[in-house]
Amino acid sequence: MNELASPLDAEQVRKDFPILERRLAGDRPLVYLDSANTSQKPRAVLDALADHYERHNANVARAVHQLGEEATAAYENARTKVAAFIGAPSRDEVVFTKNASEALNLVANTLASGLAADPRFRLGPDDDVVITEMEHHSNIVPWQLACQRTGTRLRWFGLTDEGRLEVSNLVDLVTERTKIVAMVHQSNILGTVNSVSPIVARAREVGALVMLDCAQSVPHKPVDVTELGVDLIAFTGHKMCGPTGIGVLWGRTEVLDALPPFLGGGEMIETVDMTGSTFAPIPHKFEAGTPPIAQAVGLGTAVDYLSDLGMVNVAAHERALTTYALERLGEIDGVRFVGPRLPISRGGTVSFTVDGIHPHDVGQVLDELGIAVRVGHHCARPVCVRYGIPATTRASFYLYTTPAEVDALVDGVKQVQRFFG
Amino acid sequence: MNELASPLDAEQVRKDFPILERRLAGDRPLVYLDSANTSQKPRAVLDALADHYERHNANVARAVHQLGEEATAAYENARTKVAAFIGAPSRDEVVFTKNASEALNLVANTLASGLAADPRFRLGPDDDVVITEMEHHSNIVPWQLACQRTGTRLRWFGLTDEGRLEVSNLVDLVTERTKIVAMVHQSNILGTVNSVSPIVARAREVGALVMLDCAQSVPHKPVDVTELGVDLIAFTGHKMCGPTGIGVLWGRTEVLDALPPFLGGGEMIETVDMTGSTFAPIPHKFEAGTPPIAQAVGLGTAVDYLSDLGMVNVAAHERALTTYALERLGEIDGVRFVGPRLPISRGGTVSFTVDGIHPHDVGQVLDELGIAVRVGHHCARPVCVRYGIPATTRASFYLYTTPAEVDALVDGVKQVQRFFG
Amino acid sequence: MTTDTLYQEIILDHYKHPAGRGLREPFDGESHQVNPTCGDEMTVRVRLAGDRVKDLSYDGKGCSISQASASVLHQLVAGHRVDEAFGTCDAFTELMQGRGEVEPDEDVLGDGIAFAGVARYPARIKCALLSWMAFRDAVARALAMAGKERA
Amino acid sequence: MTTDTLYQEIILDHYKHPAGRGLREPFDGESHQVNPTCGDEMTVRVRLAGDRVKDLSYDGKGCSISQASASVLHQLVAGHRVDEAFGTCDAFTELMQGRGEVEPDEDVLGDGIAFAGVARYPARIKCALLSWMAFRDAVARALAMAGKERA
Ligand SMILES: Cc1ncc(COP(=O)(O)O)c(C=O)c1O
Ligand SMILES: Cc1ncc(COP(=O)(O)O)c(C=O)c1O
Repeated sequence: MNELASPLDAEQVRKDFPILERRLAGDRPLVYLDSANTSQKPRAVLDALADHYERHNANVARAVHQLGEEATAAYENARTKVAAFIGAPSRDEVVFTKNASEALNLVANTLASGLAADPRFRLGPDDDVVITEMEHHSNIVPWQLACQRTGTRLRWFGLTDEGRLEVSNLVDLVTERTKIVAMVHQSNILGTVNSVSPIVARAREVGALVMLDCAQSVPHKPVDVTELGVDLIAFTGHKMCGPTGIGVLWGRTEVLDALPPFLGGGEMIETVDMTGSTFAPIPHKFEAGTPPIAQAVGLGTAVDYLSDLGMVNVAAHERALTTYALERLGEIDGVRFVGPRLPISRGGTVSFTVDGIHPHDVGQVLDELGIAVRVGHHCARPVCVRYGIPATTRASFYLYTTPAEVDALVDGVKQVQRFFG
Repeated sequence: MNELASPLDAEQVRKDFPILERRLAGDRPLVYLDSANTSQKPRAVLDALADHYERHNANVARAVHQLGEEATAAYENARTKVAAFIGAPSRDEVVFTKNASEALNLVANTLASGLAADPRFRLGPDDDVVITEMEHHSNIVPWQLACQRTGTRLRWFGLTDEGRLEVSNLVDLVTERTKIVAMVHQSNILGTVNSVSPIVARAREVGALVMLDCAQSVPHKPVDVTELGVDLIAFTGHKMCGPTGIGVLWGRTEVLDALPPFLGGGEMIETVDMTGSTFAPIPHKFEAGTPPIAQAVGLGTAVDYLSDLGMVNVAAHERALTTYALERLGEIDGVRFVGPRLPISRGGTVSFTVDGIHPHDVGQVLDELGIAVRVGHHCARPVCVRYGIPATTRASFYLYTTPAEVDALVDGVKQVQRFFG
Repeated sequence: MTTDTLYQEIILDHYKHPAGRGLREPFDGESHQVNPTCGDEMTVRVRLAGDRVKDLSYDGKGCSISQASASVLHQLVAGHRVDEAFGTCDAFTELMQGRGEVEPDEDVLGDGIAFAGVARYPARIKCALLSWMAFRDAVARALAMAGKERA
Repeated sequence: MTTDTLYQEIILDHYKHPAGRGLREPFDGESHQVNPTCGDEMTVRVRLAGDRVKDLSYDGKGCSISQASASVLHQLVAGHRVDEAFGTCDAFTELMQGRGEVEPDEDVLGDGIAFAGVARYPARIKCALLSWMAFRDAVARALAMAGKERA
């Protein structure tokens, strides 16, 4: 197959990504099917980084000089772009962190600190935190640590055999005890896109906060925080054509205002005395120390790049590819999907096992063919435990992925089977 | 003056820094005297970033594919370089953070968490934390927050009129109650380089940890953690020719091993179950989520660049410049230094006030002349309070600074005086 | 942009010869404002009489822009009706936040129009606004207090 | 580097026909090791008799490399003297960590030399070493236990 019912011209898009011309060992072309792990970067983003360092580099918010003003304007402008990209009502609701993990930890940590004035933002032994069995470790461990510190109980939604959230016990799970429901929007291992609204509705009934881990959704489809109706979301720059070293926490103003500060220092203060300090308003309250300035500029450019292509188109492209990949991989004897088998409410992340062959071996042979997939538990080990497997092989698509690359994957899996057969 | 008794050829060095060719408003050349705020980046670092993103970009530690192996090798290689740069006995003692502030917060936070097995690493109401009055806010606020959470008492060394640490009360200040002394190595406002050994000796007597904020020393002179004999240090990439978005925490193995994890998620785990997790050994234990991969690669290149020039030469160059600047600025009527007036045990950071003229106004007029200095409290407000001033003007030098730029500053200050006279 | 755009003669005049400077008693409301980036501080007191600002007194440490701005504030609002003063405040704030694209109205802003250039220096806008924020806050406090006393 | 460097015929043979696989009773020491990056697991039991490894039994889930390596481990140490076995362990570890630059000694490592190519795949070294780490740990536990019983 060479024609995909996609609104994107992936061949054209590929020209924007220098690394896609890379030749691997044995002069093989790169077939990069690991974008859920990290995405590649378009030329525009690399140019923005270089231009920043070569012409405008200075620290932000501290200088009255020209470079300082330029750097500050560029940094704050990136915040405005990101806010618009996710439909945030105010740019002050966008906090730059180092990655999605920091954003998730920030919330878990400040809720656990006990320093919030309002008791709704303090975890204690009579409270519950509710997560799901399909979380990335970055949305499990912070809550385990928070619960350990505060005596709060950790509960979770289970999974159906199809790889979807088991929500039949919603009312029993999310109760008056629940302080926060923290869950993934799109699973990085199953590909599942969770239906958020029933959970938000229940959380509102019982007065719980809802935080969404959007690390795998914001890069791949239109996400509008106002429409979602949640309180907080986290995502990460490097998975959405941006640089490493930057992530985003978005939160409703009332919620961010109510959370106590997380890291202290640098520009997050209002005034500092040896005997005590007061803090800046959001977003700066949560941005201690020199922020990832160049990385924010790069992320702003990535957001421009994605917006120019149109997130609706990106999502449609991935849907077409996923449909094709599920169909073609599904035809191979011995391939079993881990996650939804139908291209409905799922993203372009396809996990599978190959009977009798360990994912490490699958990935290794694919790599020899120039096909980069991820193998392992994908930082979501409870999912593997749930389905009784040690690991999976995962192919994940993005706006530069072509149907020819899916074909290469399918041929590669067959070669793996011959090799170990 | 055009000849400096410096082992560096600054004119040659300047060619490595593209931004130094920048023309400002009014076609003025850039006189960048704000390197203590953030340094400029040499071409080599920018090339390393571009090469990484264009040829090797992938996530680390998770992939069996070629790009993943290359990215992992590059990232871990940067750790090896940084370890060698600071004389760390083991590369596993180098933890990459987002900036120096995160490194400082990491230590304050984990000590305050109460999760350490060994009581020496748990702060409580019977303990003291000792800092100094010349700390950057990033080494004040984290301890204030930690003390607020744990009931620990915060104490501090005062300052002499000369801008040096008042250590006459060392024995009264650092006692059996002291769990940790956290202090700056070189002050970012006064320029003072603190003498560390008497304080380390006393801390050893009473069994306290010593953490050094090296954000302003590691970029400017040879720093050897083994020689210093401290337990932990923090520094930041963007002040040492590296990218924004990366910092370093170094700690002795025993100390880092004893601290509980900070942020949770991603690759900092050994195994995760819904009911509990175990953690990876250092350094990964403290690196939750996707690390600043490209930024580490850039920092590794910055370290190579600095090592090639020789940190001894960098320090000598700055000493010569500082001597010259103190002399020439000191000749101006109405200029008063805040910090040591003699070029002894001090770095290339010169803070001053101009009688009757607010630093904002000084900085503004200098900026019109293309001279970038920082004005304000420099995130060290207690120092301003101590000396009864609202703010200072600060010129700070680096390896690309020339005596002609000092001359420009001196002429600029005179022009400021004429303007507001 | 040159220094002259920023440091208009009028600004330097107000800086060197401030009008109404010094904290005076009695007063109905007081506000203390800090600019965290530079440590500048400004205290403003208001004395109300009926619907008028009878006096506005102030003191602070800061740069020429913040000092001159307080002097202009005094000139523009002392003796005027509170609602008029708030209108002037709005106009001055709009001018400052207008990125140099707002045309100031001399009838409303008087010497305040000299600050038009400040709007192009993001780092200095806060300096110019400091006393105005303090004024607004001081009036709010005075009115709140008066309300309490009536109740 | 091609797949063949990594997946030597010998390795595939051991993978498809593992020697001594399965956990057996009785045993003196047991160790369970996990590879956090991929979730691979390996349990190794040792039965000692005097200064000899009387039996080494194992079970685990994992890739061809980790499974084949355990089979080779069994072949090389079961029935051998403990000190010899530790020498073999050292040689195998050295080979794995040698970045492909260590020349393996067939007299010591037997089929183990087929793993020389693994050393060039950083992500797979841990797979190859998993059972060997478990073996070392199991013996240490057995000896500690024996020590306790004697005491
Ligand atoms: C002495 C000192 N400590 C800590 C910091 C904080 O570094 P960063 O802003 O990179 O976190 C700085 C710089 O701002 C500093 O000068
Ligand atoms: C669903 C999900 N959440 C969180 C993360 C963590 O993102 P980061 O590694 O950038 O912190 C990831 C990616 O690794 C992810 O896929």
